[in-house]
Formats: sequence, C-alpha cells, structure tokens
Amino acid sequence: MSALLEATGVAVEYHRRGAPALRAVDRADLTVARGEILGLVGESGCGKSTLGRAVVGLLPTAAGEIRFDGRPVVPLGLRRRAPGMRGLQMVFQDPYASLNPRRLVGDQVGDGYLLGGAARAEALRRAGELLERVGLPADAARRYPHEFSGGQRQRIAIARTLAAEPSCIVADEPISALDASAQASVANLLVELVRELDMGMVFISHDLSVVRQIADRTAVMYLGRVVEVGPTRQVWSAPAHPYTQALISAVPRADGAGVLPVELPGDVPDPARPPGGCRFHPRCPVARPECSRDDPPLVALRDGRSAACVLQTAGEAARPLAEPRPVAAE
Amino acid sequence: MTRFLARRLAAAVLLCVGITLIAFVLTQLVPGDPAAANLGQRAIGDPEAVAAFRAKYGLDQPLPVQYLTYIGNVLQGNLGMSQQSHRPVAQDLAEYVPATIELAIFAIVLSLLVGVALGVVAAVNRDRWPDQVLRVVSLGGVSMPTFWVALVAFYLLFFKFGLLPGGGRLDPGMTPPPYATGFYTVDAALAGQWDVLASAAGHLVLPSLVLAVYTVGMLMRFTRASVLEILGNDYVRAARAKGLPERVVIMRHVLRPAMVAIITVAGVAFGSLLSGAVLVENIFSWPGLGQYAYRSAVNLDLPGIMGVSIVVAAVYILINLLVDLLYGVIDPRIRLT
Amino acid sequence: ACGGGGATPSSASGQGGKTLVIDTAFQLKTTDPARMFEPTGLLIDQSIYDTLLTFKGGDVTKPVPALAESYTAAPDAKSFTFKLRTDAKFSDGTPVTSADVVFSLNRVKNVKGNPSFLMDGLTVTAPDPATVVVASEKPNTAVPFILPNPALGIVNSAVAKKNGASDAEGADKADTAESFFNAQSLGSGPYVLDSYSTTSQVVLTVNEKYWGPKPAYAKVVVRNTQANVQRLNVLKGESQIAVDLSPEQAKGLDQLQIVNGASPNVFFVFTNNNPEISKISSNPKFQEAVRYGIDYQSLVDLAGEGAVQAPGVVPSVFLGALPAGDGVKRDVARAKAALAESGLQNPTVKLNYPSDVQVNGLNFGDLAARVQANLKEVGINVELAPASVQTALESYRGGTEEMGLWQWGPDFPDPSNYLNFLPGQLVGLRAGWAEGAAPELEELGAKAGTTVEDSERSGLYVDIQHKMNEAGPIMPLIQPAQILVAAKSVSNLQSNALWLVNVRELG
Amino acid sequence: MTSDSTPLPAPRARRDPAARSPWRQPLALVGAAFVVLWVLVALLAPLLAPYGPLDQLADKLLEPSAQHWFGTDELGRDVLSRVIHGARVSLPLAFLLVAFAAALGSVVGAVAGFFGGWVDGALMRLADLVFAFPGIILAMAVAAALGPELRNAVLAVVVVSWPSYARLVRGLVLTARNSEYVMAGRLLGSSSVRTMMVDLRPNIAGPVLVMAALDVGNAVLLLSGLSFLGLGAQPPTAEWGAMVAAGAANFDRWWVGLFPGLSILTVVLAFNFVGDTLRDALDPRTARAIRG
Amino acid sequence: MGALLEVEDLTVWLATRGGPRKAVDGLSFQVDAGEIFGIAGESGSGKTMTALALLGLLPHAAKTAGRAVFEGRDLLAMPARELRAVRGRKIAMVSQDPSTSLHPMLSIETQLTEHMRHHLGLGKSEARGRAVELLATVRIPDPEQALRAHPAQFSGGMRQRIAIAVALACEPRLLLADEPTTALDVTVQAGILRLLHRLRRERDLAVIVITHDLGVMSAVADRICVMYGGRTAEVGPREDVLTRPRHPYTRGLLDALPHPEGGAATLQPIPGSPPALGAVPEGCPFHPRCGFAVPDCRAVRPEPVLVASGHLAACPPDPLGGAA
Ligand SMILES: Nc1ncnc2c1ncn2[C@@H]1O[C@H](COP(=O)(O)OP(=O)(O)OP(=O)(O)O)[C@@H](O)[C@H]1O
Ligand SMILES: Nc1ncnc2c1ncn2[C@@H]1O[C@H](COP(=O)(O)OP(=O)(O)OP(=O)(O)O)[C@@H](O)[C@H]1O
Ligand SMILES: [Mg+2]
Ligand SMILES: [Mg+2]
Repeated sequence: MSALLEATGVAVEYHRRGAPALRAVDRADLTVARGEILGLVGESGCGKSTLGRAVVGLLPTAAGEIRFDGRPVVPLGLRRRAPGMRGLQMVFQDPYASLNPRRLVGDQVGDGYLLGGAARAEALRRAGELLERVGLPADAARRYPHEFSGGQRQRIAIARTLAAEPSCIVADEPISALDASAQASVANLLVELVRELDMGMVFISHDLSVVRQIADRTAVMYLGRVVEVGPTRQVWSAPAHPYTQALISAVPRADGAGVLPVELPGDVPDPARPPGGCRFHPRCPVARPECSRDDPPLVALRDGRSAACVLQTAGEAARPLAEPRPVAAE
Repeated sequence: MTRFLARRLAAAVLLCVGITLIAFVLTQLVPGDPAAANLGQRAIGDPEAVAAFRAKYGLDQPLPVQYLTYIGNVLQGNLGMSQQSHRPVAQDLAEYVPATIELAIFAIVLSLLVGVALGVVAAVNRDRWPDQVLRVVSLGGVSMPTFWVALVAFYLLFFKFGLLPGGGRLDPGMTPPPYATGFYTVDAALAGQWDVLASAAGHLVLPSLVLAVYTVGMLMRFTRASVLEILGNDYVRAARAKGLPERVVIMRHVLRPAMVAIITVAGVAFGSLLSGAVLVENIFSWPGLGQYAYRSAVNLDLPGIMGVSIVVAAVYILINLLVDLLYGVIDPRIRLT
Repeated sequence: ACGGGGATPSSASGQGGKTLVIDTAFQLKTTDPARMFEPTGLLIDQSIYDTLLTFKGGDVTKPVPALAESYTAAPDAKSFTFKLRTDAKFSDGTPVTSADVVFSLNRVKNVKGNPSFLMDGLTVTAPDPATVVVASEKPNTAVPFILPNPALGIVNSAVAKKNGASDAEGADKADTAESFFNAQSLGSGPYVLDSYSTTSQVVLTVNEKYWGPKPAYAKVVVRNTQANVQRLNVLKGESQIAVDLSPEQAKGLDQLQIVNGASPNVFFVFTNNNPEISKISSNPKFQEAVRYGIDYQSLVDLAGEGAVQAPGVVPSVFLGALPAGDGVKRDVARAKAALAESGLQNPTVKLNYPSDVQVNGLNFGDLAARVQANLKEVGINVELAPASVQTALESYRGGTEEMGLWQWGPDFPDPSNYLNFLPGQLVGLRAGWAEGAAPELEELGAKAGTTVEDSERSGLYVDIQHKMNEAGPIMPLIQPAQILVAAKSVSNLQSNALWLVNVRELG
Repeated sequence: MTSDSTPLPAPRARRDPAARSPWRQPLALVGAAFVVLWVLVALLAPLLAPYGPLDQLADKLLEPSAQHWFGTDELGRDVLSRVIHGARVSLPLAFLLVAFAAALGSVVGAVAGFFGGWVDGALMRLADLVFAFPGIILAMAVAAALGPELRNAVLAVVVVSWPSYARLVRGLVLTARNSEYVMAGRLLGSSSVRTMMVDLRPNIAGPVLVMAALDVGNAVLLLSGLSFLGLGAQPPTAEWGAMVAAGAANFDRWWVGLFPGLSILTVVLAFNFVGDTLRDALDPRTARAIRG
Repeated sequence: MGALLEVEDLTVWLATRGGPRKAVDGLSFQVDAGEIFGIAGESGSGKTMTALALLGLLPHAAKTAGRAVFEGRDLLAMPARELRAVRGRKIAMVSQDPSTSLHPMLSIETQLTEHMRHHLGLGKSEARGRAVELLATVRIPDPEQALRAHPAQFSGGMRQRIAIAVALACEPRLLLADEPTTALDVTVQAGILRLLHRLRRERDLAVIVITHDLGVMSAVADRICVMYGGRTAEVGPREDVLTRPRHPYTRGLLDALPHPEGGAATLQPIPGSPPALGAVPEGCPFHPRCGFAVPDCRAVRPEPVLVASGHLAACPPDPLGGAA
C-alpha cells in the first residue's frame, strides 16, 4: 500500500511579534494510504490542528517534506492552488465558522465544481446531488447556513469538500462541536465516504474513544511531536508510549460502574519552552534519569508500530508498560 | 511594559515626523501665496517687499531645503515665525494650546462622568424606558451642531438668564495669573489668586458644557454597548452567582473591563473636542488653538498651520499613549506581557 | 464670582479709575508701528503713539497739530516743515525730539513692512531738535494727511535701538524689535501697552507721564469678540463699545448710543476697458449701460441704515468728495438705449468678486447678486464668479477680470489716494484702463497731485469725479455704514475713518 | 446511506442576521422617515419652496407668519425657501463625501488586509498618519487656499476621513481572510482575488454601509460647521451652516438661525437613528450583548 | 434524611423575538445532602437554564414557574435580596469554561475573598487566610503566590480548580457544576472529577453535575436525570440508568457512544436532531426520533413514572422494560 499523503520531519513555526518563534510542530511524521483513516490524537495545544493545516498547505513549514500523491505540497500563497492539489481537502472543526454566513449553501457547495471547470448550472445541479448524498434535502441548496443545525452544517461542509472530488481529507475535529447523536452520524458519514470513495483521511480528535472506533491507525501527539503510531487496536490494547497509556486511562467509560478515571498530573508545558530531553518526562510516571537528557526519536517497532520512548527498541515488538496506578486518589 | 512603552514612544516620534511631512507637503500643494495673504494691499505691489517677505520666511529656498530646515528647527524647539502674529509660533502655541487643553480636559472629565454614568444606566435598563429615553438623548447629543448649541447656550445661559459668565477666559479687565502651566485655573491656584481662579473656572463652564454635548452622547453610546457586551460574559454571571450586591457587580466586575473600550473612545472623543474647539472658541472668544488654527489657515500662515498640526498630532499621540498606559492599569494581562 | 451681570467691570482691575472694554473682531498682527497696518492695530497704536499731526474726532478732512505744534508747506508741495512741541515726553519720561521723529519715520520706510508705502518718496531730516522737515521727490499734497496715520507714530528711539530697532537701510533684515514692541510700548501717547495677544485681548493702561490731559479711562481692554457676541456683551454691559455691528444688528438698541459714521470704504464695480480681455466690457456703450443700469438705491438699502451711495470714488468724509446728490442715478431707459447702441445682443459677462470677506458687515456676494439682478433688467446677463480673496486678488491685480466688484479702503484720508483710480494708475490698470485712455482726466489728475491749496485741490477732485461719472470703466457704488454701539456712559464717542474709535478723546 | 434525512428543523433564529429586523424599532422608523423626507425635500426643492432661495423680497426680518412660515432673513429672503433649498446643498455633498471616503478607504483597507506584510504595514502607517492629522484644520487650510467653497471642503474632508474605513475594512478582511470558510474556498482552488470578491465582499459591505450611514450625519455636521466659519458655502448660497451664522448675527430674530439649525439637527439625527439601529442589527458584538 | 433541594414542576420561559418560549417544561427532581446528582442531555435540552433558574440568574426577561425548595424555602419565590444571600453562600456555581468564568482583570485574591467578606463579614487578612487554605484544598501549588496572580497566569485545569475554590469559599451546601470539564482535556478532566468526588466526601457537599458526557456521569454521579426538550426523560440511580435504561432516548444516547471495547461496529446515531427552543413537539417530545413510537406518543404528554426502585422514566409504552 503506497502512501497517498506523506509527511516527514515536518516542523511548523508561529512567528509572533516581540517573542521568539513558537515551534508548534516539531519533526512530525505522518503517512496515510488510500482507503485508510488515520486518527490523530493528543491534548489540547499539542499541535494537531497546526500539523493538519500544514499538511494541506494552509501553513508554511519550517522544515520537512510533505508529499501528496507523490507531488510536494506547496504552501498556499496569493495564487490559486495547483489543480493537482484539489484532491487534498480539509474539514474544519467549527461548523459555524467554516461556512460563509452570507452565501447560499448551494453556491458554496457548487464552488468546488465551478472551480473545477464546470458551468454554473451544472455546478448547482451537482451541488444539489451532493447535498442529498450527505443526507440533506435537495432544497438545502437554496438556504443559508444559519438555517441548519450544527450536524447539518458539518454535512454541508463535507459536501463542499466532496465537490472537489478529493482523494484525501484532513478532518480537524469534525465532530467535537456536535451533540453525541450528531457526532455519531457525522462520523459514520465520514467513514462511509472514505470506504466508498477509497479516500485517505486524517481524523483529528481529542476524543480517543471515537478514534478508537473509526480509525485504522492512530497517531498520538505530544507537544508538537508524534510520539506513537500504530494500528488502532494495538495502540489501544498495548500502548507503547507512557503518554498514550495515560491518555487512554483518563477516558471515562459510560458503563455505570462509577470508576473514576486516572489523572495524568501536571499540564501540557508551554510549547515555546519545551522541556529538555524527552518532552514528556516531567509528567511521565515511569520516567528514568536519562529521560531528562535524551530526546528519543520516533523509531519503527514491529507490526507497523512506531514509538518515541526509551522503553522501546527499534525493530522489536512493543514492550508492554506497567499498569497505571491511580496516583494519589482524591 | 517598559519595552512596550519605549516602542510606542519611538513610533510616536516617527508619527510626528510623518505629520510634519504631510503638513508640509499639503501646505505646499495648496496654490495660495502666503505673501499675498500677509502683505497689505500696497506692499504686494512692491516686488521688493514681496522678496523681503519671502526671504524672511525662507520661502525663497527649494522645498526640500525648506523642509529640512524646518525639521532641524523643530528639533531645537523652534517652530518658526508666524506670518500672521509676527511672533515665534512656539511662543504663540505656548499661550493658546493650554487654553484649549484646559477646556478640553474640563469637557472630557465632564463627559466621562455624565456619559459613563448614563451609559451604565441605559445598559442596566436595557430595552426598558430609561434605555429608550437615554438612547434618544445620546443620539441627540451626537447630532447637535456644536456651533448652534454654542450660540443657543450662550444666548440663554449668559445673556438671557445670566447664569454663567460670557466669553473670554476671565472677567474683562482681570489680569491673568502668572504663567506657569498656561492653565489659568492651575496657575491661579499656584499663585494663590482665588478670585482669578473662580473667574477662570466660571468661564470654563459654558464652553466646556457645550463641547461636552457631543462627547457625552458619544461616550453614552459606547459605554452602553460595551457594558452590554461585558454583561453577557460568563464572569459577570459568576459574580452574580457569588451573591454580590448588584452595585459591586457593576462597579467592580463590569465597569472595569468596560473601561477598556470607554477610554479608547474617550481618547477619540478628546480628539474631537479639539476639532469642536475650532467652532466653539470663536463664539466664546476663547483664545485657544482653534482660533489660532482658524487665523493661521485663513491667512495661509504656513508655520502656524504646521505648528498647529504638530501640536494636535502630538496631543493625539500623547492621548494614545495615555490610553495605552491606562489599558495596562485596567487590564493586568497587558501589564504582564 | 462669575461676573455674569456686572455692569461695571472696572472693579476687577483696581487702581481707581474706570475701565473701558471695547469689543472688536481682531484684525491684529502686531503693535509695532513700523509693521502694523491692520484696523485693530491702528486703533491700539493710535492710543499709544503720538504722531506729528492728527485728526480730531471723526473729521479726517483737517489735519490738526499733535506732536508738531505747527507746520508749513512749501508752495511746490515738495517739502513740509514741522515745529515740535517741547513738553512732550515718552512714557519713560524722556522728552520727544526731532531725532525720535526721524528715527521713527525712517524705520517705517526701511523695515519695509506693510505701512512702508506711506513713506514712499519721502525723506525726513531734522535741522534742529525741535524741527523736522519732510521732503518729497514729487509734489505731494497728501503728506499732512498721511502723517496722522498711527503707523507713523513716534517711538522712543533710544530704547528702541537698545532693543534691536533700526532705521537704517537694510532694517528689513536688521530690525529685530518687533517682539519688544509687542511686549512694551515706546510711545508718548496717553496709554501704554499692558498686555498683548493677537487672539484674546490687548490691555492698555494710562501713561502716567503723558504730557496732555489725563484720559478719562484708566484702563482700556480691547477684546477679540465675534460681532454677534459683541452685541450681547454691550447689551449686557460686559463691554462699553462694540465696533463691528452691522446696521441691522444695531437696530432697536434703545438703551445704548449708536454713533453712525460713514465708512471711508467704497465699493465699486469695473468693466474691463481692455479689449483684449473682453470685447464686451470694453465697449463704452456697454459701460454706460452698466452705469445707468445699476440701481444704486437698492444697493444702499441692502447695506442697511447709515450706508450711502458713493457719489464718486472719494468717500464722503474726505476732502474733495462729491456732494451726495451728484451720484449717478439709475436710468433704465438710458441704459437700454446704450446697450442697443453698443451693438451687443444679450451680452453675458462674468463678474468676479471675493466671496469670503466682509467689509463693514457687508458681503460681496449679496451685493453681486443685487448687481446681477439690476443688470438683468436692462438686458445684461451677469455670471457670478466668486472666489476666495486670495485667488480673486490675483486676477484682480493682474487686470484680467472682465468685470469686478471690489472695495477700496483708503491708505490715508486724502483724495490724492484716489488718483489710483485714474487711467494707467494702480486701480485703473486693474480695470484695463491704460495710460492715455482719457488724457483730459489724466491731466486733471496730475494737476490735483501738485496743488497745495485745499479749496483748489478740492475743486479739482470734484471735476475728476464728475468726469469719471460720465464715462469710463469704474463705477462707484456705495459707502457702507461704520457703526459704533456704545453704552450711554461713554461720552464724546466718534467714529474715525482711520482708527475707528477716538479712544484718546473719550470723556 | 446515513439516516439524517428528517425534515429540516424550523429556521434557527439565533444566528440569522436578517431576522433581527431593524425596521421594527420606532427610532429607526422615525429616522428612516426623516431621511426619506429630507431626500424628497432636496429633490423637489423648487416645487416645494414658496419662493426662490435668493429672492430678496421687500420685507426684511419678518416674523414667521402665514405668508412666510419661517419668517424672512436680513435680506428679506424667505427662510423656509432657503431651508428647503439648503437640503440640496448639504445632502448631496454629504453623500458624495461619504461615498468617496468609503470607497477610497475600502480599497486601501482591502489591499492592506489582503496583501498583508509590508504593503499592509505601509498603508496602515499612512492611515495612522492621516488619522492623527487634524481634519478640520486641513479643511480650513484647503478652504483658505483653494477658496472657501463647499466643494473644496469636501475634498479636504475626504482626504482625512478615509482611514477609518480603511481600518474597518482591513480588520474585516483580516478576520475573514483567516476564517475557515475562506480557507476552505482557497483549498477548493479559488484564487485570492475571487475569494475577495465572492467570499469577502458581502461580509464587508454591511459594516461599511453602517459606518457610512452614521458618517453622513457627521459629514453634514462638518460641512455646515465649515460654512458656519465662513469656509464652506458662501453667501448668498442657501446653506444651513451659513444661515445659522447669519441668524447668530441677530438673536432677537430667532427664526433666522433656529430653523436651519433644526434642519441640521433633524437630518443628522435621522441618519444617526438609522445608522445606530443598523449597527445594532449588524454588529455581532453588540448583537451578542443584546441577546445576553 | 430529607432532600436538600426539591424541584417540583420547574418551568422556564425565555424571552425571544417571537415571544416567551419554554426552555424547561415541568421538571421535577430532588437532591439529597452529600449526593452527586447528574443532569444529562443533548445541547439545548435546558440543563443550563435549570441551574440558572435555581439561582435566579436566568437571562433578561425570563420567567419561571413551579417550586424549588431548598432548606425549606422556595428559591423561585424568594425576594431578590434574600436570594442574593443564598447565592454563593448556600448554593454556589461552577460553570463550563474557566477561561471565561473567572474575571480576567481581577486578582485571584479579590475573586476568592470578595464574597467571603460580603457574606461572612470576614476581615481582609482573615479572608486571605481562608483563601490560602482553599487553594491548598483544590491542590494549587504555592497558594500564597497564586493569590497575587491573575487568571491568565494559570492553565485551564488550574483555573477550573480555582473556580471551584471560589465556589467553595463560603462553604455552600450545594454546588451547581455546569459542564465543569467540557472545556478541558481528558487528562485534566480526570483530576477535576476526582476533586469533586473528594470534596463531596470531605465536606458533605451536594453537587449537581450537568454534562452531556455520559462517561463523566458514570464516573461521578450517584443519581442521574436525563433531560430531553426541557423535560425529564428518565431519573434514577447511576447504574440503573446507564446499564438498564428505560427510556428510548437514554438508550439512543448510549448507543451513539463508541463501544467501550472498540471494534469495527459503526456508531449508532439517533436520527434527526433535538428540537429547537419553542419547537418541542406535542406529546412525547422525543417521538419524532423514537424508533419505538406508538400513536399515543404523539398525543399524550408522558409523565415520569416509577419503573424500578428509585428509577423513573417518562415512557409509558416502556419498550425497554423487558430488556432489563
Ligand atoms: N496563529 C497562531 N499563532 C501563534 N501560536 C499559535 C497559533 N495557532 C496555534 N498556536 C499555538 O500552537 C500550539 C499548537 O496549536 P494547535 O492549534 O495546533 O493545537 P491543537 O492540538 O489543535 O489544539 P486543540 O485541541 O486545542 O485544537 C499551541 O500552543 C497554540 O497556542
Ligand atoms: N438568552 C437566551 N435567550 C433565548 N434563548 C436562549 C437563551 N439562552 C439559551 N437559550 C435557548 O434555551 C434552550 C435551552 O438552553 P440551555 O442553555 O439550558 O441548554 P443546555 O442543555 O445547557 O445546552 P448546552 O449543552 O448547549 O449547554 C436552548 O434552545 C437555547 O438555544
Ligand atoms: Mg485544534
Ligand atoms: Mg449549557
């Protein structure tokens, strides 16, 4: 399976006036194949959105290489995007901000066809079809975004990207702003589309349980780094990085058992001043002395897994971590 | 904060230089001839007198030289000679600027007190009758032609009912206090001349009331809007949820953040007071910057116009700086970064 | 504490004596006599500085002794000898000598300020400390009428020199005394300068060393006040004299005294006599049509009470003025006939005027509109071309206006000033009236300029004006009213054509 | 296919800009009525005015009467007729002024916001400069130099009043430029110019319009102020500011100055009523505050 | 021991452009002292309005009906003055987003002590002392230092701890926690949930936790109320409601969650979307989306009935009854 989208050693910096550049993503690697959903998880501020935007070319990279369909992704400037890049699209988190409040839904969805060279009438007709395809009535085209619920708007946003006939979608928290039931239906729609159209998808989320449900592979980010990647099932059942493990055990389960989730003490450090050594070591329950010195690279383990932790050795199977103790029960 | 201030100051200086350049270019672009404007009927016919005039004010030099000379002089505190008052512009301004600033400060303080109070009342009573009434009041305030208000107020309050003293900064014949700041009220107090102080303060009331009509309206509108915006914040609900008296909630939790927008507007309002002064000073015989500007303009007194522009720009910049400083006082987040 | 209704503001200044408050809209740039030529400056300097000769009250037809006890004119009108009085002292107590006079007058000449033209062609010498001789290159009958001008006030030369004043050639660069003059006066008049500002007020206090009778007011405050506010102030007793009220504003102020003096300003229209500028306006018959087409009476009505028709270019208050009845009367029939004779069909002309200045409360625009309406009735279309005074002056001075509505304020109250209106002279040229256009008139003018004897002079000027009223491109229109409104307590108030208020003489 | 094909819910009012119809508010209605009234007066002035604005009738300074509703002035002109004709002077020029300032400012702001970088920096510094420049003084200088004509005053005021539009538009473009819907459009291959015209223009037009509506009132105030000082319209033009100045010469004849003053007040007030209501309706900030 | 708070038939009308609309419609529940009571439901179901109604903090021009008896007195009928004495003192509130619920411009000390001084009449230093203790209780490192700081200097989790400290300052009997963890990361959320749990234990504090996250419910709540369209769908002990739901809506919510053990099974969304304010259908509000709806559901407004011990559900057909 050849990679559809491939990012290697990507770094992204934000330049702020009167302050040093903030390296929000640092040496991150990602690959997505056709028909595959890659889940990207991590705490707030760890750089998921930044990486996602850089990957589609909305942000310039400070280092590294991004290739889509074998061609390099060039950051978007004032010019229009190269036609070959239209296959790489993005779905945003906020269904209110990602649609223009003053344009008809049909026009916005039709844009994709129009810009692909279709005539206006044709574009509108096909926009109507697309809207139906994502589960909206055809007359939705003649309405304004504010007339729709959050879930419906997200469907409109998805329809809009589909008009560009993408082969890869980066979805940045597409369901986080939605109600539980809408979350489920939008997530289902995305999965269905990926399977049906044989697309690749990067599904960014901070909700591990959803990622666990729909992603084929999962990448875990911490403070601008990808610290672990692997097939979802394995990552979930036998995390290779202590951070992955902490994330998983912090998720509460609606099983009625009244079990308090496990807390990961401390906060995400300021990305402008990351700790030396392994970035996770100040919060790591199993940190060793050398962790504050050496910054472990992401190494490939066996079975398509990778992790950036001293506990793991390149080329070997993931070494199981100790069960997390509920620290200082409150 | 100090670095922030240093940056602002540097920017301010640049802005001042820019203003002089714009003022200079604009005054050169206008086709009028200062010699014609300032020499008498007969002297203008005399080429020698015209040449003398041009030489005296350096108008015979090439433009860039004129500008550089001007900037050089400005840096030494020399704003040139006014063609219209035959005095150094700096000396003129030292006399007229304080008169206008004193008036503007009076007016802005008045406007802040009244405008903010009424704006809060309107916001707190949103959509109820006090709000509706105050809305008309505030829009009325910003819609009144200042010069007309000035005339009516002068006629009624001074002439008809004799409630307030009339034109000028002091009662006629009263000697101004010794010059220290140029603000008569301050100077009189410094010199212990209480009758002068009373007269100076009395004469400030009418013109500053008139000027404040517009700014009160302006501040009311913005206060209302920003208080309403703040009222919608979670932290206000949180303050109420703490069971604090409404007075405390408004004064401490609402007004403080609202002040950020209010002082911004107050800064702009102060600028508009300076413009308003041009219209009002004439009517109240107020010997201030406005009248000076008017006379400079009418007489095409380039050094005078430039001087006024620089002063107004400097005031504008100072006000902005002050507003920035106040942001820091009000909002710790700004102070901290 | 606020003197809202106080009718006697004198209490504020103390020192006994009364205070006089005069409200006027300032036209003031300086009080240095050598540089001053604005109305407010004239009013102020007249109270500070003595001149060789002066005028009494409102009568500007007769120069009377001031610092000069007496004078004699040479028959050729080329030299005038003045005998100085010996008791006159400056405000610092030093006596006034002929050296001061020479210094003062030469300074005016050499500083090359606005009033320097007054000294054009004049040289001043002092044969002895009590005698001054003013000599003129050309015969100049106007000298005794020029000398009362406050710009020719005599300054204390010793103090002035110490403070940077110079009367030598090159004084325009060397003289640095202006700011000193604006801080402190150096005259021998009844008042001294107490404080000075070009926008708020000028305060004069009595000169303790004054050689003449003590003036009635111990302090004079001249305040810069808008005309409409002046009216309220004087009504309320805040001020005693209002200078800039229009006749309309002065109506119905029964509790006050109103001093009506005709203004020496004369409004006139000209139709350019230069055919290169306009074939229409230079047509003599057209000029006749304009002359008789204008309704002078309606213009007088427009200008309000106190205004009069200007019968000739010389204002009624001056020597040589025409009697009121001699002005041109409107004659529509004659105008129409003249227009028909001119051969012009429905002519259209452009009337230029300065739109942003007022003279004695009168707008050029209002006058122009009237003229337009008048001429319409005789079949002449007038297109109004208002412009700012700065712009309009340029075309006026260049003599390129087809038709112009302007005003002449006298430089000095002598009819010789109006020789400027003759062909080839300053104003004549502006009206396209070239030298040689009216030889008879020009000859009369030359003669008037050299005649010394007043009654003879007067007759010549009358002749000149009669001739000008018969033909030519210049038509005098009106003299507006110059009104002083004052509290009844001010006695002996008169309006002077030169310095507006006779401050010195008030009782 | 997923199942969410149930009928759409009733339109959600909370984000609907149009649903907050400003025209229900009495103040806006009064304002709009007055705006329409004055525009009609300006258009139909020759038909409405009983006399010509410059006709000097026989009697000066007559009190208001059946013959002359607003009396006559110091030259015997009918004040009502002059007030009516005054609308033809002030309104078109105010509109013109605002239109020019808004157009100039919008273009500058759009370019600055769009290109960013040094273009933005340079343009915005220029705007700061002009903003700090005392407008009325420039207007006075221009009037003095080019001649005191309302036309020149308008020119001067345009020169100094574009920066507020530039700032507004730049701000809007900047926020919109970073908004997700613009990014989405760009990803679909929309060129930046097309983005500007299609995606940004409709979002910018509203706020600019509101600002302009409020500005018309300010322009009327400024122009009449200049005329009052004698630097705008010149006699005998029937202009309100100049008429107030004429009225000021004679307070006893209150009608000469009162009616032109009231005309200025009502026109400005009307535009402010309309503009203020529009702003409340359009400005999401105050709108949010109103929603609580 | 009797109920600390007894809400009966609480109805809230909100003012909208189209007139008053019911946001909460006849809600009843009770909270015992020392109990964590959860209110769950989708966005717009009226959870927040319920909490605000109790404190008299509803938006402008809102109206209420029903009773909410707290310590023997009806909160809804109380004069504003007295209600203010209850707020912060007896009933405190923590809201969703700590970055907006703390005043950004006031120091932590001011925010933590102002109501203590007002309600308890403490002096400045006394209040300060208690503030330090409180911060220590919610595990803020270096409390002395923290008092001088401003909210912007803390991370989201820290801020929420401080907000909880503010709420606890006057030792209230009841804490309303409106989505206290929604804005936080799961890792931080775990800490806050533990804190609530501990406080309840240590202080005998009753807590109403409002959330749409059934996982959070499951972790801390003793009893759960599920709301839909401003009404109660189901109330009961945590385990009963989450493992043996009796209302199709609760069932739907649970099914929409990712399966706890993962796996390839797709998620099960509830069809349609929740009703908008004022557009709640007649009869059972859930019937248009309910797979089990019978004609009666359309017409008859269901009232919660006891379906098991302490477990009420408002679904007369009770299609899930047999599933238990
Ligand atoms: N425009 C920006 N300018 C400066 N810093 C930024 C900008 N956008 C994001 N950052 C910073 O970059 C870091 C990564 O942000 P990013 O939005 O990529 O995180 P995220 O993982 O998507 O978080 P979340 O889950 O909250 O969406 C954060 O520290 C954030 O503060
Ligand atoms: N100020 C208001 N004016 C009018 N309607 C409002 C207002 N605030 C909220 N609403 C509406 O009231 C209904 C109930 O809102 P509420 O905030 O109680 O829901 P919630 O259950 O807390 O939802 P969420 O999970 O989104 O917080 C919603 O339909 C909402 O749109
Ligand atoms: Mg993100
Ligand atoms: Mg809520």
